[in-house]
Amino acid sequence: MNLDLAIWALAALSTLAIFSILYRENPVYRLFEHIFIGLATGYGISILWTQVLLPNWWTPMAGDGKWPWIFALVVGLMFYTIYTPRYAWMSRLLMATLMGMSAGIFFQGFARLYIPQLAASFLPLVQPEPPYVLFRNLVIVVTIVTVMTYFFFSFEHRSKVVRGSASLGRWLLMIAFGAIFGSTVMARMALLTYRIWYLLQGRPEIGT
Amino acid sequence: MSDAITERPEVTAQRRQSRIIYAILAGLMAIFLLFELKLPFLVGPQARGLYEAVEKVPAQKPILLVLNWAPGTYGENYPQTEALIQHFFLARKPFAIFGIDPVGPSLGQEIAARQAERLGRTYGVDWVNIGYRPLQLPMILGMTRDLPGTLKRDAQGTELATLPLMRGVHSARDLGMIIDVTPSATLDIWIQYFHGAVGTPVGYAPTAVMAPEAYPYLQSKQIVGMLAGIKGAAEYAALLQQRPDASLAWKYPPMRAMNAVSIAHVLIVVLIVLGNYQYFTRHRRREEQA
Amino acid sequence: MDLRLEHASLFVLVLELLLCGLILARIFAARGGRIPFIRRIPGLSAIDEGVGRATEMGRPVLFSLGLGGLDIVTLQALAVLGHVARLAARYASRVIVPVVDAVIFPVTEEVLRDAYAAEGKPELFQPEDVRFLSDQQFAYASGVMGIINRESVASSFLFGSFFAESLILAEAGHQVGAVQVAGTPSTTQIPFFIAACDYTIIGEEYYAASAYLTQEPTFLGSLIGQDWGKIALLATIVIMVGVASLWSLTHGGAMTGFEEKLTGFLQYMPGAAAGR
Amino acid sequence: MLALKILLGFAAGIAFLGLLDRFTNTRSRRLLMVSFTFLGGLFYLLEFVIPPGTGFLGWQAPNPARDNFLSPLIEQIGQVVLVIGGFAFGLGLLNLAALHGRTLLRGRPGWVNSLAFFVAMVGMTVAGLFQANSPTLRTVHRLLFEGLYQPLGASVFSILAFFITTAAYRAFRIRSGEATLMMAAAFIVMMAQVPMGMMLTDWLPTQGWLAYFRIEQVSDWLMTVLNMAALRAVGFGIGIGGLAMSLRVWLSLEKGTYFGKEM
Repeated sequence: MNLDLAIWALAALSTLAIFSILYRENPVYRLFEHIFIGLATGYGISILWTQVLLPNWWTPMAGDGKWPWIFALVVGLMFYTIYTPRYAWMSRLLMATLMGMSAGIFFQGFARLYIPQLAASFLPLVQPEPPYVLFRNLVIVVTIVTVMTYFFFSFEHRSKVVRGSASLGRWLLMIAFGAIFGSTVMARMALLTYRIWYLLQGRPEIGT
Repeated sequence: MSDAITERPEVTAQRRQSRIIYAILAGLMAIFLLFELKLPFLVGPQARGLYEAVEKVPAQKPILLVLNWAPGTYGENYPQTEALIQHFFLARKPFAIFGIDPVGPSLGQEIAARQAERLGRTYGVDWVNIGYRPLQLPMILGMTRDLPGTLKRDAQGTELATLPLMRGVHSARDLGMIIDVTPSATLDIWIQYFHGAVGTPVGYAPTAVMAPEAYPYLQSKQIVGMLAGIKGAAEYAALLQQRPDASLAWKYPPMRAMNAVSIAHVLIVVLIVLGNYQYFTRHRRREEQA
Repeated sequence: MDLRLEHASLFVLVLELLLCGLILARIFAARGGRIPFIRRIPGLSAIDEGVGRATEMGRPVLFSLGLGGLDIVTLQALAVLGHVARLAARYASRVIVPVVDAVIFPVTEEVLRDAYAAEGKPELFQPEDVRFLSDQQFAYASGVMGIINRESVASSFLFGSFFAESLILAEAGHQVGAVQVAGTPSTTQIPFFIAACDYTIIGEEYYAASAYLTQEPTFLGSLIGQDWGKIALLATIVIMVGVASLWSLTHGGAMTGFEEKLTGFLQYMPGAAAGR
Repeated sequence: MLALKILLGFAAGIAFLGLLDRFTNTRSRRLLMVSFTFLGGLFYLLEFVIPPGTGFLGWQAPNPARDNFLSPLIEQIGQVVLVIGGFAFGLGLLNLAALHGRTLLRGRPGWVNSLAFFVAMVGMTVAGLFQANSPTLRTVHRLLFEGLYQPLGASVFSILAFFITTAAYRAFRIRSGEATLMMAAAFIVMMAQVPMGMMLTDWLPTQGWLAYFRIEQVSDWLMTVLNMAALRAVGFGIGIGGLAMSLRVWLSLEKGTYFGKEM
């Protein structure tokens, strides 16, 4: 049998099966959902071995003779103590350490993500900049200030200025959200267009 | 459904309505994909900029066509690539396919080989496929100084220096242009190390989602033009059609695809208007009853 | 602005110390009895309503933790899950939690088990309700879509990091008529949640959720500290906008010198090795 | 010889865990947990704040202009965490296998789906791991990957096009000022993306101040100025919120489920 044709037929069937949920949940969707999750799991396993464990663990340990890597397995096994109440504390110890690490990483992430943006907000608001630049700067600064005041949790009720600023901030926020929504539409439509084209072609020469 | 009693009263009605909308959307797209219908069309300045920049590339300087996409973004990047390659062949601009994603160059190979056969262009003279190299900074820096020495061989293992097309190419200075077709943030590389260092013009063909991030670069002329998603591909196709020597063949015709996308946008707008009309009439009825 | 912050600079260090100091100070003040007042966060009060509705209808609640691994965002989602699970246990409802990350999976199971135990109903906890679906984005989305439809969930809570699949989960929930509350710091997905959910918790409100739900002094204090942190940032911005304007006036609008000076200052770290 | 070392190492590791369990009680475990959390975070904090070029007892980073003595460890610790995290995948696998295995063995309704799950999983695993060795497996891999896995993913992804349509239809009603603003912005940006929308303002000149009112210019301005500034402000709040949460986790001040539990 022609392999390309088989692939095309399977792919077309998969597409229809997934789209069938738009009508209602049904046995065909359910079957393909389970196949998909099965494939994803299998894909995950093969990726996990070939791209994570083999190069980072097995090869250094069994190939390059770095035997202490076996301790990583011992530590990894601590996850599984969760199923025995007697030893479950070990898994919690491991988890807590990982949580501590992600907390520590956030202190770095905060600086790298937000400090450049903070610095980029220091914009001049007076002449002799050209007027359209000043207007742009003004909008940026006002948006930042008002949107940030919207997220105050304790001051809102005390001052009229804060309340006014917060509601302006919420309005600006909604414009921004609308813009994001609008800008995503075309990309999503392009995806669907291609799926439909793939189905309509009825021939196997096009990629999945 | 057996438990329909416990549903929110408006849910079944809404679901029925949704099904109708889905059917209309899919149906409209199918019609506009099947038939070459003429919808009003405008070519934006960004696609025109890229087209004109390609036209201006000197014939002895090859264009580096960087393909970093995979089947996941087929619907947008494939027609872009197909449009660009057809332009290069028609305008006799030699080009080299390259990629820092493993799949991109092999997808480009298929398009280029098919179009070359159709238009009678020769491998090694009109085009080459250098293939894929994993992204590493030393490699990029090496490419700017000694391109054939760094990349050595093409995808089939032929020495680059022996190919007629690459004969005049030593450093990044000898490249006519770099065009990055990509769904991810790879643009910086070409701007920083090629345009920034030796002034090679850079063109950009991203997916629609990635396009807004490029506006600052367009404004500062760090990139000469851009094809934003399927719309960019369609605009480029429209420009190609105006050529006297236009002999075009598409596997995934960008114009039809763009028509389908346009009609989907129009459908959404119509639905929004309809929804608001419904909302108002119902609202007024309620007020009158009260 | 192209800043290199591989390591903290003096400015970063001082700023982070200041922010952390403010937060810690308010936490300890609150623990010492100065319980502050915080404003209402509308979406969060809807959580109780959503769980109650599930009980009335005799249908389960769905709680998605998003696509995040073991990070700060997911930990916050787990805190909200803890609250939802306790409510569900109190009303004897089921909570189905589809999970995307294998490391998060056992934590989720334990959070759920503890919640039922804390309400004195450990027998109601069903291990099958915490489901590892897939670590692949769209396989997960297809699975959640299936669960939402098959179980016909009464309410759906979406908390965590979300990407393109956000609207798939939210729209599927809407179609079965679920009451939906979503909260995420993934700002670009918020518009889709606003469009398809009944309530959306926006931006930093996400991190205020545990404070609002538990009324725990530690959390409330932390929230007030965050407010002070924001005031500090705002003050910095206002002052520096003034400085930039002054620079612009005195330098005829040429801002390159200002940016150079600023970059130098922001990257400056005393004691760093030469050669930068 | 190496195999023996590995086995002995494994036995020693397990024995150590056993001893740890034997000689700790609830309180010391709690202390252990708090200190491990603290140390885990402290490492990343110190690596960040210690100036580059700093050494410790003669221990220097290979690239002192950029790194301090802790920096080289980042990569190694990252590798260890990656591997350890990899071992957790089995937890998910166990859960999936238990759920579907039970359905299958007891012949519950839906057992066919569970069977399909297992067949797909095993097939993909075997084909994925051993495709380099056998042409048959390569064919199977192509069938599964290109015929099923990729199109299934692409189809689920493209369902978004349907959902975005119904979501827009429902959400963009002029119910309130907020909804109206959101709709107006979405409308402008959406229209600016298609030729038919661009025609709305095509009569405006492309030069001069009137050009700013062309729909693609307005859309561009919305995205790059207003949207950028609003997202930046939201980001600052999220950043501080995350900082507060990190601080609480790091110092074990976090309360409620999972935290501060008896060990």
